[in-house]
Amino acid sequence: MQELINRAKELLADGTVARVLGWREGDMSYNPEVAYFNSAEELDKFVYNGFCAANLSKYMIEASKLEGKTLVFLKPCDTYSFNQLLKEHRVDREKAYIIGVGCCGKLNVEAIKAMGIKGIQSIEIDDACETLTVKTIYGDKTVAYKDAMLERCHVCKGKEHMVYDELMGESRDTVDAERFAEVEKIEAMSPAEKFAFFQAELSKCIRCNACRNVCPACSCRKCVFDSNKFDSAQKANVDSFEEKMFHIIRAFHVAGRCTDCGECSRVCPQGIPLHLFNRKFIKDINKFYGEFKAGEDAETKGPLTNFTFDDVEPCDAVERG
Amino acid sequence: MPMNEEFKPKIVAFCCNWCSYAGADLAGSSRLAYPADVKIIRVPCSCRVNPMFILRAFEKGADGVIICGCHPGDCHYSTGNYYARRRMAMLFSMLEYIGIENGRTRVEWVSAAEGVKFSTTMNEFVSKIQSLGKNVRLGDIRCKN
Amino acid sequence: MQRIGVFVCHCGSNIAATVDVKKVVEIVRNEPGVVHAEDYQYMCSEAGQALIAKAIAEKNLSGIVVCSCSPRMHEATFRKAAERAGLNPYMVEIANIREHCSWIHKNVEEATEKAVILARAAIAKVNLNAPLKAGESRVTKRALVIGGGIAGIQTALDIADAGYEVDIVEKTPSIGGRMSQLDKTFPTLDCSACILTPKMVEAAAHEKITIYTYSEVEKVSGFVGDFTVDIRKKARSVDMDKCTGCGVCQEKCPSKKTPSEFNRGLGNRSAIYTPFAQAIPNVPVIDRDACIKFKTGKCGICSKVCQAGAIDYEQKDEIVTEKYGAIVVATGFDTIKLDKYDEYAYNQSKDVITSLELERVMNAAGPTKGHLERLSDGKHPKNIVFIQCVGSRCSDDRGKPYCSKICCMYTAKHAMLIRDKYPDVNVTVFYIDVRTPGKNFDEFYRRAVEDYGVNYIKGQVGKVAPQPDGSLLVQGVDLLDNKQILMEADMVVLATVIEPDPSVRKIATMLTASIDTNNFLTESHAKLRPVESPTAGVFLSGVCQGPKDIPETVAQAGAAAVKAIGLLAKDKLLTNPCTAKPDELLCNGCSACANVCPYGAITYETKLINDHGIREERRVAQVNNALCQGCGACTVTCPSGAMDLQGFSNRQIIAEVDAICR
Amino acid sequence: MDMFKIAKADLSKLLAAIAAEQDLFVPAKVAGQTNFTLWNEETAVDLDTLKTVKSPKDVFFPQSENLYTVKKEDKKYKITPEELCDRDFVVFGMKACDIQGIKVLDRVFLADPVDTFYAARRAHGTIVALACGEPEESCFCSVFGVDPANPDADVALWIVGDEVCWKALTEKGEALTAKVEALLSAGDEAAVEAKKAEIKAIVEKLPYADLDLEGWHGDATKEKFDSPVWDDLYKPCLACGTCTFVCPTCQCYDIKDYDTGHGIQRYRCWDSCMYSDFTMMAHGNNRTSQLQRFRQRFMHKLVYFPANNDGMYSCVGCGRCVDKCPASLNIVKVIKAFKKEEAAK
Repeated sequence: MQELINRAKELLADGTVARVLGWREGDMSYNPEVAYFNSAEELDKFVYNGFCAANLSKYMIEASKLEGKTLVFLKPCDTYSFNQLLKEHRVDREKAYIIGVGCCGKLNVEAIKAMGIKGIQSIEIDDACETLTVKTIYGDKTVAYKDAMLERCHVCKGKEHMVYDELMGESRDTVDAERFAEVEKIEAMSPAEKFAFFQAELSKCIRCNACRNVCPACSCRKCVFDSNKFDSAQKANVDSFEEKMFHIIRAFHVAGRCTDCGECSRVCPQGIPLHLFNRKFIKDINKFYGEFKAGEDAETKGPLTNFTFDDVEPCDAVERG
Repeated sequence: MPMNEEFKPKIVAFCCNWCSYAGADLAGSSRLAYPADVKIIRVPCSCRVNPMFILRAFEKGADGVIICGCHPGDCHYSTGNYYARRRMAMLFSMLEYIGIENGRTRVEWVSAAEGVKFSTTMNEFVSKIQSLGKNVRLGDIRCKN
Repeated sequence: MQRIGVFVCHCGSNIAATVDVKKVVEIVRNEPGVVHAEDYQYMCSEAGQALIAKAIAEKNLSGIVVCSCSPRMHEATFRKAAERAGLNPYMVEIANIREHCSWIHKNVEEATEKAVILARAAIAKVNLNAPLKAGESRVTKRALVIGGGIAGIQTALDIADAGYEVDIVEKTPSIGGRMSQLDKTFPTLDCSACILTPKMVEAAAHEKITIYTYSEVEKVSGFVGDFTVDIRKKARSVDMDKCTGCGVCQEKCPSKKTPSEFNRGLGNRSAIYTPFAQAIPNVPVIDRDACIKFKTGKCGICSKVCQAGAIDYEQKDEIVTEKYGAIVVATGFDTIKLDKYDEYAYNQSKDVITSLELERVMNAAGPTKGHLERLSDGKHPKNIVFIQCVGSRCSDDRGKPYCSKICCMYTAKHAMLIRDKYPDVNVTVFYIDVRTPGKNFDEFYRRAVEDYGVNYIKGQVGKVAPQPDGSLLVQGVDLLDNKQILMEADMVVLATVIEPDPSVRKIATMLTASIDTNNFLTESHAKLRPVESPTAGVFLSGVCQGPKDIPETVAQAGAAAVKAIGLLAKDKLLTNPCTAKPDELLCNGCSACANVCPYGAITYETKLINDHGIREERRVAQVNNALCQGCGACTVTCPSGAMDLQGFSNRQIIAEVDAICR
Repeated sequence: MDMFKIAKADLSKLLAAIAAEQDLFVPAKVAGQTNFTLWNEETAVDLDTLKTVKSPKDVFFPQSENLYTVKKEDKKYKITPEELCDRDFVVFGMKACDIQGIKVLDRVFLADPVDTFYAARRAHGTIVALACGEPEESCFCSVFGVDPANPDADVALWIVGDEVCWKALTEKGEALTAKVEALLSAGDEAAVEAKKAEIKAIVEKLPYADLDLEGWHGDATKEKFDSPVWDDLYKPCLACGTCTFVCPTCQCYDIKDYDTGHGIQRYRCWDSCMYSDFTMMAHGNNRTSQLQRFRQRFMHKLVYFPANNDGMYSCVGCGRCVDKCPASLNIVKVIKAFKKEEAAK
């Protein structure tokens, strides 16, 4: 972490960048927040640890409008989002100085709390990122790092950064689950079971829009669900359909553009596994139109703005999907 | 709805102006009957059909939605139906995935010369929807009174 | 809120027999926005149209719905009627209660209910209609023809004869194209040069035609009626105005070892050269890669011998910018490289040649002065084997999946010519199928077999093996006799698949004209608009669209010319008003819409946007109304709904959906 | 009033008895998350989770509710107002902070002009509160004078060992007690007092226990509004509505129309000051930047609300925003940031 701070200070000092976009220590050990740093002094509050899960790519949309370059720290998975935004002309490569940072999996405090751990006073992460020592008002606990990781890290896309100016730090292989296993499990259900599953999950939705607003692919200036273009503006969660409409369309709008960064599931206050929508589309796209990784580069045409003459027919897609 | 009342499904058919709408016209001028439950909306091309329209139809009480366009390769705009095909493949697969009965949505390519196919397709689709019954999973309860 | 009039047509008894027309009128009268409703026997009749006009005037209607037959039948009629009555024609919607209702339903109650719903949908839509006005764009009365082969020449001549200026851009030093390389043409066996050269001369002499040879299209912008094109005139190193075409420079040029492109590499040419004797213009170019002066700085002989002082080593590429109303692509074809067909020993033996090379061999101006001889040793061949479909109708990636269409006929021609001139030569043809549709084509082929004794074997050749004695061993199979064949040959001729000239890819990109997986340019409609590209104002002539022979090419060239003339004859173009329209405040500038636009109608502009007080530079989509055809692909691709389609807007379609589902 | 008790194992009988005569809302786990839902025999009641994701304010102030329906009959319009709540119900297991939240809502909705929909629900609702057994690190209710050991409701409950102690605190509470008395036995006041002391001891140890509200009051508009602290603070904000929708006191709503195909339903639904179209009016928007919207939320809770309500803050220290903000922002960080700024001055 200190080397990141030092490098950021260097780049600020020599004028390469006008500011730094990173994470600032929170008031608890697990809640660092995204922050801009404009000076060396401010950087003393910079942190980079297992709880710095936020994908900073989306913040680069606004940062691209500022004078001068912004130094941004991107984890391997974040760089896919950055590339995708680049492809869509939403960020300016010239305005970004990207340090690709290593990642050994990011942590989910909800996973720790789900273990029944309450009243957390501090969480210490050992240097090897193997064990968390959790001090609580009800006693101390230890938790395996792996068990507290975000879902996305268990199916990590890989340790490679897709775009960067320089790389710092090592990444760790964290994959210990099959990426499409959950989707396949649902696919195997009967229609009634599928419906019951999604009904239960989506009935929790409070239409807070956190999934949308954190999503680097959902970067519309004004979402259709906020505009009158389709008579679809709705804040209500009046009944289950609203949520289905919202979540299906949201997933559809990012289909072929979603990098599976997992931010939607991370931020959902109701713990809805929103990635199951996106990942279904990714699985179908891979299957029907060939392997495609959104954000792998900033040029390739997306699968839904492309076609071949002998694409699968929709009814066959349903049968085989 | 009383048990013995006949189920009259609401079915929305989006037809592209150049092929399928003309196919429907031909079905009409050939007097090839299909149930009155089917109501056609004319769009320039199947690629004009936004998934939002389909979900909207279900929200407001439709029991089935069918999209008809020119056969692949024959699109008036050369490529429109290719995009429509991908979009609908994705959407339909997603609807099936969240537990919507397979068969409430359909895409069919109908040329201007295929009046018979248009009529057969609509007859088939209506009986499929008849067998699936009322759309309860995608509708908005506020619209059901 | 609109003031809507609804007009329900009886269509005699066509509608009224099954739909209770009066009831429809009574029900729709209460729909929101409806201020007038009536029915009439025949709405499309003059009296019916007068009724509509009267209601528009008296009730001050802002929109009308006609419940009648299909809009494909009478939408135009009612739009015109509305326009005459002072209403914008796009404030008219049709509810199709005949084809989609009365004609297919028997039960009156059911049909009436459906007619009401269809009328409601149309009313809901027209409530959201906005007056639309067709735009106008001017037409530059000049055409560009890309490619100076027979297709390009014929198109240019036809357009020029109609009185319009035409420019031909040809990338080689002379016009003439592939046809100029041919010896004779089937099925009449005319001498190719004899029929082509007069056309070339005519084109060159035509006061309306400007020919840019040794030139390439560099950049295309604009749209139908108003294209701006940059043409790169490559440095010829010879002053076109001064050169007299005497040819002394070519004679004296000491660098004579460059394979001649015109002779398909079978002979050499000098560094300063015209491709062939009848070249137009008859002005040589210096091949700077081969020229000793350009390579070493020494030499300069051509300059010394040129009495006209036309040699200009300092000449630079020149860019000519010109405006055009129409562009015709006539980029032609080439044969594929045979590197992947080792079994035919093309790269190993000089005596295995392609059919196009044979044309040069048989031509009096060719490398052998027209004598049929083996290129390896100059000996007279006794046995010649022709192999058909080399790379054509091929299922793997070595060749092409399509039929080249011309090979069956030119092989019959070659076989016949050889047998005619050299009766001692045995000619064998291996074929998959012999395809001879065309006027006098099958008769021609049968003459080759019956009168000239050409040996046709249905079957494929597996291998051509060069033997130590210089002969070629052909291993094939006779499918009809079901037996293996081993045959000695002195020459093997390969009917090699043709492909669009590779330059077409770049040109298609510049024109935003689509090409298929085989690089052939796509037609706007395969049957009904075969010479028009989906990109408005771009027309297709010759093999760039698909394999064809000379008469077909000439016919298509004429058709393309007619389409171009039809466009150039207009002073202004009316544009379809139902085009895509971006909302700049909502546009993300992501380019998704441009990616799916088949017409290249969407571009991006970075401009200052005032978004409710927030002023910033944004990249936003712009739609060129002259190019947009209104398919709507962009509208669905746009996630924010910034792109909408006029006449079929999101809210209009949703209103129809709502009306039907309620 | 008397202390009663019931064995934890018999709770389901108690709930069934309550539900026999009225609607019953309980915290229950659905798809892994605990929220208040309408009880039935299959409900997975969850009294162990300290905080439901959403506060139970939606029992009284639903996220969406219809106000009236307009139908067209020929060319006439018929307006049918939505009927007011006329059925008694019990909310079982509310925590002290959420009850304080209801008191905040009372200030808004029961003041003139009275919100009849809300008022009807308040009149028909009986609140059975549960003292917080194991307060969590994000809790800071004590800062706002809330005592998690002594919830101020119609009935208060304490879980002591295997027993649940029950004490009615109001007339409504008494009435409810009377209905279920058969299932209750006499409780032990002393044991409950011991439990309360235990809870108090934990509360003192909580990391936010000493959060200082100095400087936040109804007269602080001037000094707080233009502070440069906001410029930096809001930056991570995603403009989602999580904080406002999980909050027990956020009371802003929007009114919209829905076309059912048979008529128009005019309904209201929660709004969020974090949303870009919050308080959008014909002329545009009062708050054009996220900074302004972000500031609005905290100024409202800590300055504007106390200014209009005798110093009462409209934050109750439940800590849900601390737990749920996707950008790790929250009211505590705001208060601390200003504290630091003032200290620096």
